[in-house]
Formats: sequence, C-alpha cells, structure tokens
Amino acid sequence: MESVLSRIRGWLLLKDNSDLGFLALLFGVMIALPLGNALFPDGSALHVSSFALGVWGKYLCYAILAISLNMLWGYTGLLCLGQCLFFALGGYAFGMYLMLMIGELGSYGSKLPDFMVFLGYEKLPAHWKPFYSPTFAILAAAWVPGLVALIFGILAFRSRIKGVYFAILTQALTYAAALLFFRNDFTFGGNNGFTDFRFILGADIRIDSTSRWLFIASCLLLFAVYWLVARILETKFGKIQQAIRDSENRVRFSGYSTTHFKVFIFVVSAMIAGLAGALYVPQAGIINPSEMWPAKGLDIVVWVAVGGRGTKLGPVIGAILVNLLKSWATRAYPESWLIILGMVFVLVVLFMPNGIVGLWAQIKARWSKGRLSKPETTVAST
Amino acid sequence: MLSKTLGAYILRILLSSLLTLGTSLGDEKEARRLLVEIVLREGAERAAALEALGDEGDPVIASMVEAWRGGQILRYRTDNATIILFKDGEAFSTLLTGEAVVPATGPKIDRPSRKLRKTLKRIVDLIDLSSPDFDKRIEAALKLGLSQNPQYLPDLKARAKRQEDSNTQRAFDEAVAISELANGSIENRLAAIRTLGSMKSFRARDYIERCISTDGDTKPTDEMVTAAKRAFAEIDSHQKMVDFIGTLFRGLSLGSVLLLVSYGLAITFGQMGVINMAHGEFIAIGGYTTYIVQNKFASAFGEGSSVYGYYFITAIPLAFMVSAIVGAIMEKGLIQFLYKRPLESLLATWGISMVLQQVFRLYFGAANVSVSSPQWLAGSLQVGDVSMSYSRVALIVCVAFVVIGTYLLLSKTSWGLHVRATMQNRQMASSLGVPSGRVNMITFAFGSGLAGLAGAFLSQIGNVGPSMGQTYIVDSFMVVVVGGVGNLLGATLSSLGIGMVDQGLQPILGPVMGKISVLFMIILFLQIKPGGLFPARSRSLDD
Amino acid sequence: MTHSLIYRDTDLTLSVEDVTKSFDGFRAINNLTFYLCDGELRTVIGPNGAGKSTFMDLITGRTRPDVGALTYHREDGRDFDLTKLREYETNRLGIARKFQTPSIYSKHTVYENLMLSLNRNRSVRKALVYKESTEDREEIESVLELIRLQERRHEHAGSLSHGQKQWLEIGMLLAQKPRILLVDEPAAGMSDEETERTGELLISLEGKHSVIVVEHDMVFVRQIARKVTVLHQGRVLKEGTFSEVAEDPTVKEVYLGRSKHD
Amino acid sequence: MKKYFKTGLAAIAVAAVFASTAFSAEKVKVGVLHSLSGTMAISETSLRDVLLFTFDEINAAGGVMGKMIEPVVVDGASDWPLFAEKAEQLLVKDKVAATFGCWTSVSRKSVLPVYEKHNGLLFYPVQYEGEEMSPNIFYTAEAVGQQAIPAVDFLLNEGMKKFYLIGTDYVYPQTTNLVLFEYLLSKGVSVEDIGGGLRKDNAGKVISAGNYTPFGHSDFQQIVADIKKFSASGDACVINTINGDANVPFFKEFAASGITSEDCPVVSFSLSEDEFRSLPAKDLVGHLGCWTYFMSIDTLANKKFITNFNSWLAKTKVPGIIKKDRVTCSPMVLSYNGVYLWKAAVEKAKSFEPEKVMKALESGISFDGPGGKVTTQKNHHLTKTVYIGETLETGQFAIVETMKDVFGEPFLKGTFKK
Repeated sequence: MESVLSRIRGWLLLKDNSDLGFLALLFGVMIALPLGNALFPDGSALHVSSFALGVWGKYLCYAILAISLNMLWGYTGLLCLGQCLFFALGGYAFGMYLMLMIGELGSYGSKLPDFMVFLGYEKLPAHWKPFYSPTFAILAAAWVPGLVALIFGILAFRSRIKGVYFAILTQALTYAAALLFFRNDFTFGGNNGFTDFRFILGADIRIDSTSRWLFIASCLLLFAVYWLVARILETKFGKIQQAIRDSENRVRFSGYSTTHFKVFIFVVSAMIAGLAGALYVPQAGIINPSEMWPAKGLDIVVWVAVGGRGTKLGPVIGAILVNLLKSWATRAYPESWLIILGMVFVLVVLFMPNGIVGLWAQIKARWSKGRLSKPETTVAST
Repeated sequence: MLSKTLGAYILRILLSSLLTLGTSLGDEKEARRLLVEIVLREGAERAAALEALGDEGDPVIASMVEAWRGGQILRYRTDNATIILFKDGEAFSTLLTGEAVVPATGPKIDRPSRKLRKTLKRIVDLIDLSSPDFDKRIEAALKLGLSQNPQYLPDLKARAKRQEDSNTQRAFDEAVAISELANGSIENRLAAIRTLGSMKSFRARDYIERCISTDGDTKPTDEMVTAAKRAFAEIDSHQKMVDFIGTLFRGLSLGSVLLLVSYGLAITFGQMGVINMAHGEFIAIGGYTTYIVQNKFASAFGEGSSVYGYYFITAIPLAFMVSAIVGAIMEKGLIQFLYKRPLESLLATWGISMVLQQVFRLYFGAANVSVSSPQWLAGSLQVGDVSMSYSRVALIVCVAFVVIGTYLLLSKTSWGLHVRATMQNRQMASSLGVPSGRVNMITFAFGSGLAGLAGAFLSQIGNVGPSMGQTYIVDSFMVVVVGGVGNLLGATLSSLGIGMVDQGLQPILGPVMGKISVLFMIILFLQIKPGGLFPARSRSLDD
Repeated sequence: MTHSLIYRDTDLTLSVEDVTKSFDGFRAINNLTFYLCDGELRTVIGPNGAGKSTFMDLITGRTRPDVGALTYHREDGRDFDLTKLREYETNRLGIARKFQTPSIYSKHTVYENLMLSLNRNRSVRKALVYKESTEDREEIESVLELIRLQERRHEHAGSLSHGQKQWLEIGMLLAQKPRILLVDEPAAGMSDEETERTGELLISLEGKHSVIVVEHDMVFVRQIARKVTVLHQGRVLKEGTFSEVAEDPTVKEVYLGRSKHD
Repeated sequence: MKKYFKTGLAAIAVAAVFASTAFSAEKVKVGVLHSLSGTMAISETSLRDVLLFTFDEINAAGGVMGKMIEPVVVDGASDWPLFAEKAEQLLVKDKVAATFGCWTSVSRKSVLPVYEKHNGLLFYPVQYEGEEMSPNIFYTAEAVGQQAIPAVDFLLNEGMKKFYLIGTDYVYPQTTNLVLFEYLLSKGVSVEDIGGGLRKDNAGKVISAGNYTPFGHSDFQQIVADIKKFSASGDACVINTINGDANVPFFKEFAASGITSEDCPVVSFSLSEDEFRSLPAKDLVGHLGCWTYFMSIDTLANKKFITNFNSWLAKTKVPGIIKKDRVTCSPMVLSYNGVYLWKAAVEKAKSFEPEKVMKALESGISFDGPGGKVTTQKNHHLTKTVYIGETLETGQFAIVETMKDVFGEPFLKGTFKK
C-alpha cells in the first residue's frame, strides 16, 4: 500500500498525502457523477441530473478561479480585486468561438452573430476571424488574460504598487474593462454579451452527453491546476513566492528581482483564471460584462477567505461552499439570503481567521494541552 | 410642492389685497372671472377669453395658471352650477372670489390641455414682461422673442425702451433682435444680425442661420451673409468660453461630490487603515435619514407649509449623527477586532454591506425612495450665460465647510491630536495614555458620519435607494488612493482633479469613454506616483 | 577634508562622492562623501535623523540620489554606478544588507531561509527547476554552524528568539557571499551575552568582507570599533578611531552629549 | 481529508433532497424568476408582488383547470448566469408548468437557451427592443412599435421639430434609437435636428444617434447643459431611454437647470408609475410617458384590479413586501395579463404541456385586462392599446392619447425608409 502511494507520489512529483487524497477524490467524482448521469434513469437514487452536473461543473470552474486568486493573494500576498476580469476575458475568448459556431441558426439566419447583423455589420471584424478555430479560442482564453496581466503587472510591479494600492488598481482595471465591454460598439455584444450557444466542438451543447464532457473537462482542469499549484509550492519558486508575501524586502535584498517573480505569478494566475472562464461559459450559457463588475471580484476574494487562504484546499472548499449556499438560499430564502450570506462572511472573518480549512487546526490548537492559544494567522501583508 | 408653496403665497397676496382694497382689485376680479371662463368654456369662447386674458395683465393670473398646471384648480358640481375651486393644502376657496368654502363631496381636478397650456404660458410670459421680478421679466422677454411671433414685437419694442436694469435691457434687446430676424425689413434684419453678433447671443445662432438661408421667405443679401459670418464667429468663441467655464463649474461640482463621498473613507481607510466596503451603505443611511425627516416634516407641518422647507436643514445633522452612531456600533462590534488585519476588514465590511443593503430593501422596499428638494434649493443660479443649480452650489459650499471643519478638528482639538498619534503608532499612543479604544471609535464614527452627510446631500442630486452607495464606492477608493492614503489634502486635490478631468473629457469622448479614460489615467498616474499625490511616509522598511 | 587621510586608492570597494538626497525639501543626506576599503570593518554612528538609513538606502539602490556619485569597485577592477541599479542588482554585485528589525521569512524553516539566500539560481526559470546540490547543502551547513543554529534548522524561523533571528539574518547575509555587508543595529534587542557574541562574529568577518555597522549602543561600538564615522545632519562630522571620535568636542556636543541618557 | 469528503457528501445529500421534491397532484407549480436583490431589485420586486397576487386571485376563483397554482419564487439576484441556473432549477427540479419572469434583456437572453433546451414556457412582461422570437417565450411586453413609434408620432403631431436622444449604454436604448433614427428620417426630420451625438458607419454615413451613459450614471450636468443648448431655439423634445434609477439624477438635474416640460418635454420609455415613487414628481410635471397601461385608466376592470391588489397587499404575509403607497404600472399589468393569458391558453389546450399551451396562445386568445383588451398574436407578442400620458404632480399619468389595437412587431429595424 505504502509503496503504491509513494509510486503515485513519484509520478505526480508531490510529497503531501493530503494532495493525493484530494486528487483521488476529484478523480472519483469525475468518473462517478457522469456515470450516474449516463447509466441511471431519472428517478433512480443514483441518478445525477444534467442540471446538477451543470451546476457542479460551474462550481468547479469557480474553484479553479479561486485557486488562481489564492496563488496571488494567499501565497504571494497580492490581493487582486480584478481576478474576475481574467475569468471574463477567457470566457469571452471562448464565447467568441461558441458564437461563431451558432452559424445560421440565429434570429436572422446570417453567418454573423445576431448582434452584429443588428448593428449593421456586413462582414466579420478581422479580430473575430481566428476564433473559428477552437484551438485558437482556447489558447486565446489563456493568452489574452495573460497578456493583460503581463502589461498591467509590469506597470504595477515595476513601480512597486502593492497592498491596498494594488487591490484598488485591479478593481479600477476591471471596472474600466466592464464599462468598455458594456459598449455596443466594442464588437462584443454590449450588455447582452454572448448567449444562445448551439455547438461546441461539433457537439450539440444542449444535450446531456455534452454536459457530461464539460463536467469531466472541468474536473480535469481543476486536477491540473491543483497539481500545478501544489507542485510549484514544492519548488524553490514556491518558497520565494511565500517569502515575497512575508518579507518582500529581504527577497529583494537577496538578489531576486521580485518584480519578475510577481509578474510571472500574476500572468500564470490570470491564464488559469482565463481557462476557468473558458470552461465556465459553455456551462453557464452566457457571458456578459457584469462578470467583470467589481463586486464579482470581491466575491472571489470572499470564497478564498471563507475556505482559507494560503492553503491548497481552502479556495476549492470556499468556492464550492459559498456558491452552494448561494444556490440554496436564493431558492429557499429569496428575500433574506443576502443577510444570511453577509452574516456568514462576518462570522468567518471574526471567528475563523484561517477559514474553514484553518478551523481544524484552530480547534486542535485549543484542545491540545487545554491551551487557549490564539490561532496564528496567515496574514498576507497589506 | 412648489406650486403649493406658491399657492400659500398667492393666498397671502389675495388676503392682503382684499384688506387694503387696493387699485388692482378690479383688475384681479376681472382676471379671475376670465380664468373661470376659460376653465369652464370650450372651443371658441375659450379662445376669446384667452385673448382677453392676455390684455388683462394681472400678476395673479400667472400664479393661478401655475396652480392650474399643478392640479390645484378643481371643478365642483353643486345642484345647479359648476363652481371652480382653488385648492391650497387642505383648504379650498372659490376661484371667482377667493372665498373659503368647504365642498361637500370630492371635487374633480381640472387640468388644461397641453395646447392650452402652451398658449397660457405665452400669456403668462406676456404678463411677466412687466413683472417686478427681473428674472421672470427676462425669461418672458426671451421666450416671446424666440417665438418670433410678430404680434409681440411692438410690445417688446415698447418695453425695451423702458427698461432701467441693464440685464433686462439686454434681454429685451436680444428678444427684439431675434424677432426682427423673421419679421423686420432687410435693413432691420441686417442690424439685428449685427446686434446679436455683438451680444454674442447663442440663442440666436439657429435663427440667424434660418434668416440667411436661401429657402426662406426673403432672399438674404450678401451683406447679411457677411454680417452673419462675423456674428457666428463671435457667438462661437463666446460659446467656447461659456462651455469652458461651465465645464470648470461642473468639474468643481463633480469633484465636490467625489470629495464628500470619499472624505469619510479617507479618514476610516486613510487614517485608520480600515477598508470599509460598507462605506457606501453609510451614505445610504444618510440618504434614508433625509427621507425619513422629510416625511416627518410633511406629516407634521404639511408639504405646503413654510416650515417644510427647513426639513433639509434638520436632516443634515441628523444624517451625520445616525450614520455616526451606526458607525460607532460597527466599530465596537466588529472593526475593533480587525485593526491588525486590514484586508480582513474588507471582507467583514463587505458582508455588512450585503446585510445592510438587504435590510434597506426589506424595510424601505427595493425601490428607491423619493426625496424632493426644498424650494430654496430648486432652480439655478445664472451667472452670465453659465447656469449653476442651487443644489450643486450648496453642495460645493458644504464641502468647503466639511474640509475646513475636518482640518480644524484634526489639527486644533485634543481629539485630533489623539487621532493623529494613534494613527501613527497605535501602541506608542496607547502607552502614552491616549485612550485608543475611544479614539478609534470616535474616529470611525466621524468618518461614517461624513458618509451620512454625503448621503444627505446626494439625496438632492441623485437617488436614495438600497444600492445608492455602490455607485460611489469604487470612485471613492480611487480618490483616496490617488490622493495618498491617509492624506486629507491629497483626497481634496485628487477629487477635484478627477472631477475636472472627467468633466473636461466628457464633451470630447462622451460619458462612457470619458469615465474609462479617467480610470486608465488614474492607473497610469499611479505608475508615476505609486504612493499617490502625497505618499504616506514611513521609516519602516517593510511598510 | 577628513577622509583624505585614511584611504588607500588601490583597494577601494565603495566610494560615495558629494551625494545629496532630500525628501520634500528636507536634506536627509547633504553633500556626503565616504569611502570604504576592502576588508574594512567600519562603524557608523550618529544621532536620530542623521541620515544613516538613507545612506544605506542609497548604497543598495533603494533610493536614488539627487546629485552625486555612488560607485562600486569590483575586484576585477570594473566600476559600477550604483545610482542606476536596483536592490537585487546591487545585491548580485555583492552588497548585502541587514535591516534594523530582523527581516527573515518567518513561515519558512531556518534551513530554507538560508537556502533562499544562496547567491545562485535567482532567476524565475532557475527557481522553478532548482535542485539542491551537495555544494549548496555544505554551504548552508557551514553557515548554520557559524550562527549556531544547527539544532533548530528545521524549525520555523518565526519561532526563534529575537537574538536568534538577528543571527539568522546575519547568516542569510553571509550565505550570499557578499563583498560588502551593511549591518543596521545588529545588537538591538539582544542580551549582553548575545551582543558580545555578535561583536565577535562581526570582528571575525574583518578582512574577508567589507563591513559597515550602524549602531547606537556605545558599549557595542567600543567593542567592535576600528574606524568610526560620525554622521550628523546628512554629512560626515568626524572620522577616526573610537577614542579620537569620542573625544572630539563637536561630536560630544551633537551626539554623545545628548545620548548620554539614551 | 476525511472531513472534506464528508462535507462534500453532505452537500451532495442536500442537492439530492432538492431533486426528490415531489410533484403534487392537485397543484400546479409555476415559477417566478425575478431579481429580489442586486441592482435590478428596484424594479423587479413589484412584479413578484403582482404575480403572487394574481396567483392568489386565480386560486380563490378555483384555480386553473381545477388545480391550485403553487408559485415557486427564486431570486435571480441581478446575476445573469444565476438566472440561467435558477431557470433550469425551476424546469428540472420543480418541474414548473410555466415561468413568469425576467426584466432585463440580458436575463431573458441568458435563460432563453434553458427554456429551449427543456422545452419550457416563459412569459416576459417588460418593454424591450424586440429583434427576438423564441418558440418558448411569450412576450407580453411592449415592442418598440408599441412605445417609441407612437410616442414620436404624438410629438410630431404636437409640432416638435428637434429630437434629442439619450439613453443608457446598452442594447435596448441603442436599438430603440436606431429604429427611431430611421423613423424620424422617414418622417422628414433632418439629421441636424436629431441631437445627442451621431454615429457613423465605416463609410461615414450616419446610422444612428444618441448620447449614452454608463449604467447607474449619476452625473448628468454635461448632458443637461447640452440639451439646454439644443433646445434653446424651441420646439425641441427629448426621447429618453435611460434605464432605471439613473433617471433620478437626470430629472433632478433637468429640473434644476430651469427647463420645463413646456420648453422641452421629455418622453420616457422606462419610467412607469412604480419608478415615479422614487422621483420628486414635481420635477416631472408635464413630461410624457408611453405605455400600454396607466394606473389612471378609468375603467371598471382597472379599478377592480387596483382595489384587489391593494387589499391583497394589506393581507399578505410574504416578507419584504411594502404595503403602503403602492402603485400599479405597465410591467405589473403585463405580468398579470400573462398569467391570465396562460390560464386561458391552458384551458383552451386542456393541458399544461408547454407546447400545447403555446399552440393555444398562437391561435389568438383575448383577455380584457386592466389596460384594455389584449390579444395574443402568432408571433408571440400582443396586440394591445397604447396610451400616451402626461405626468402629474401625483406621480400619475393623465392620458392624452389612446391608440387602440396596436400590433406587436418585434422586427422593426430597416422597415422605415425615407
């Protein structure tokens, strides 16, 4: 048993058993849920509805998004309030492909997306053309947010904008982008954004098997991203990342260009967020500029904080739990769910400074030797 | 409400005129009779009565016409006749005589049609030509001039000679000239173009253009075309000037709004390091307080009463206090545990913000609530060709007070000293005997109170609703960051600067692109000055 | 000028010439000139606000001077203009700095702290693929021995005592194999015994590295002092041996006289 | 690790409980999908209220085909992907027979594929830009031809010569203005007399006009100054497609600048009685609105509707419903009509099957609603009466023009030629 484990550890280049546990669970979910959807009929106890599959697929995308923010905030101490921008950009990139795949099934029966026909376009704008290729679209879902992050990151980190300044600036960035995308003239559908997708990679997007494959894809991406983060954390790079969080000056005075490191991690994180967005859009069925609205950026921060920042599992748990709570409460208590959710945030901040993941350690610390020790907080610098 | 206060005013005039039995009484009676006639009659009779009314010229007509428009003229059917009533608040009087009556059953509101109202407005304007109120006189003259109706021209001309005030003189001259453009002889038209050009009247621009267009009723002469060209140049350069000054004012006014909403934040965030995402909801508390005060005044004194106008004066300190108290409670219950974890304060206050918004929705309803401006804040101040609304002027004045007041509080009081000491070094200050717990609470309450104050003022120019604060939160953080966290002078300059740039860009780029450009300019500005205008200095390396 | 007496042209490592730096009109450094020789142990003293921190900031590239030249002379004879370099670049040249408050990675182990301080594999790419070599391990072990933290190598740095943290930071500096060490108040918050050991450690570095020690504690300064530079109002007030400096009336007036009860 | 696994299991269990909610025999479930929180809650909560009222009214009268309506209220939270999720939840988990909901076009667009996928039935009640016709959506809403065009006709009749177009920067205002621009040109209004900034296509030809502001814009100084300039020479009016609460700062600025409705009337398409509750009505006296229902309509049906609604409000125990000073407005009545049309269609089709119900709706069903008779059309829109009203100081409209039996046509762009 132990040898099997260590062999798997060897394959995955990971040292931590809990990482393996999570990845195994994820693998199980990836197999079990789609099987439950495909094999068991509606009404069976083991049946997983396509709706549930779709919802969980979205949660997984949120989890990836949360991980990408955690890379920045939890491990590098850079609070980005504009992570939603990268997510949305990735979504838009893949959404463009999906829009083109509608073909002549739109309201006007034109090859152009409906909103273009309406705005009087006679031919497809040049920057839309490459998006007929799904490969290009998926790559763009990573490099477009990556490029934005690169430019913004170089500007911000070179002039040593950090802490609250960085947070507010990223908020300004996403706010400006949202306003830009709201414009009808910006060739991305304005406020209505992209909807009514029909085909993805040749498959009808509305049938169950597509939902299953999208769910599996979400699991795989989460798997890959989780592995990547866990792997990076075990390298020297990961240690420098955390060193930057705890004492950036020392890192700088040890001969490291912290700017390079921060830009790198910012770009990687943006690309991950973009890919999550790309997978999210076909499952949510819509992308519009409100996904970039500053409030969305704060939502992601909340997920990470609730789950436990600076931990590998925290963002995953936070994203899923908060959204599960939201899904449930908007149906069960449509009038007062905001109050419930708001109070949960306050209580988590007050009593669980390390989030849900940290709760375990917190309780353990209290019980062991009856000590009333205050939990050590993973405080990223402001 | 405006018309109701007006109604009270009319009633007072009525009473006094009845008592003194002044000379105007006869005219007034006639005027009232004609008005009743118009209300009651149809078609041709109405038109005739209108004509007659135009000749009458009693000031009471203007007020009554205004009351008619505002639904204060009612029809009341008795057994044998229809009586026209004038309603002031809850009291009724007959329109014909002004006697107070108590109708037995509900009278029905009578309302003039759009077309009739347009004509009536013109008659009122004609009457206003001799109004003792210069502003009214100017407005009336210009309106009649712009109508280019030849029948008013003699009247305008005659009165133009009798104006002793330079402003009214100018307005009459302008009105006459514009009317001449359509009604005068070729020479008169040429002279009018020249006059209007030298007056730099941009009201006249379209009219001059029409006057020299070849498809008009008379062919323009070459001389007229040259004169028009010169006039256009003069008008356009004046227009540019006015636009520029207008933009300056609008920039100042937007800057003041930004300053007001961000000043509280500059204190709680800048001085205390608390990122209060619920700041916007404190603004909303201020707005709702104003709303409640307004309603209390309305139910206690009636909307028509003169006391009602003071509701806003009462609401300002109350809005401050209510928000300050809520702020103090929040500090004691939540924020004080988070001073060492500023980013966590962001999350907790975000939660509070969600809760507060939904509480507003459940208590006041999801829809926005209506807050009306007191009469003394309605309307606008006209300086040359630039108009500034009173509510915005009041806002700018208030902001000046807030800035000076805060400065004095922080620099001249012992509390201010304590605040500055605590903010610089929390531990040191408390070991030196500064009651840091209390200082923190008061400071946070003060910052929240300023947000409430902002809410009270914003109720005069914008929405009061559950999410009113969200509109401003991103902007206010931007202001604080650009100014330099913790620096009130920086916040002042940055809000005025952002306001000016925004308003300066808007005419060129439009509101949306203007706003986007401002955001990008802020991002670039922080590249050059990463700490804002006045960066907070710190000796510690790991700041 | 005072400095002209005490440097030899041949083995200079650092020259600071006519440097001025002001913040908002306040001259933190005022026309300062300063030279440092190879292997020299120099102590810099001065009252609060004398410009000591700014002086270090200027050398390490943390701030830029308004006017003046800062030059680093490498062993191979090449000169580098420090006013154009950033912190990590000056550090890679061989200038290491210790901060007043211990600046270590408290969430990392003592061993990792030192590993991250080694003077190689400092680019993003190399950090991603870094594998520890025997050489690296030996180097870390030798530093651990020097700072006497072998026993605690796998503990989190945050759990060390204040003095140990100071030592760890010095160890991290040494792991960088620097040519110049800038040490800001190394004895602050240490017990007498720790202070003395720190002094011994610093003295042992003499000859191998050029060391600038900024210090307040006069007992400590007396212990380690070779040549002492007194800064006052952003300029060099006096340079010489400890006793020369201590007996100088102007120094007494501006500094010693006032800090008697410190 | 175990602990996380347990949490996951618990979550799955919770979801499973939802899945097994039983479908009741003597009841029929319908969905109510509106934003009760977030920015759109301002408008949409009233529709929730009126829908709940309508269901109670129908239930009191015996229900639909003998079945009691059981509403399932969900909060879309002004979050468009959440709208899609909630829609799917209603269709898959709750198996609702029909859904009444959405306000913004983007929310409708986001749920449209869901309704098509699961073959559901959605009634959409709010004036919109048209250019859409889903087989699964029934639009009780006003199309552009039932609002903007009649209003402009009215203004042209009034002798207006200059038209200033303003709106919020999103699809509805831009579409409406695009259509209006074509329409105004076709009526002989010259391009120079259309204000608010012209948009040109690549060839330099003017294709539309309009001054657009961001959502929730709060500073209208510049625009009002521009309108003042534009209207200085008289006979000008403003066509206002500003969305929701941004109207408040606009009208406050407009009134403060001293322009009155006699000088330059503003006709608004997104301001109903419900929005007027939050506006100081005196600032708006004499400005115009155009809808297919006004609260001031003087008919027995309308009076009954208002009285019943108010007495329902007094009784209801649903949290968060404001009981005092309530008004009714067009989107509310169109929601109300939607429910009754659905009832009639169900009874005609003798089935709750969405497909059959839609067939019945397409066949032409009439209902005498509070706003007059409405008749369903084959194109999923309604033929109805259009009213133009003038704002009173009470926040009500005085009806100045009534146009009967106006056909609802969603595709208008390009139909007007000079």
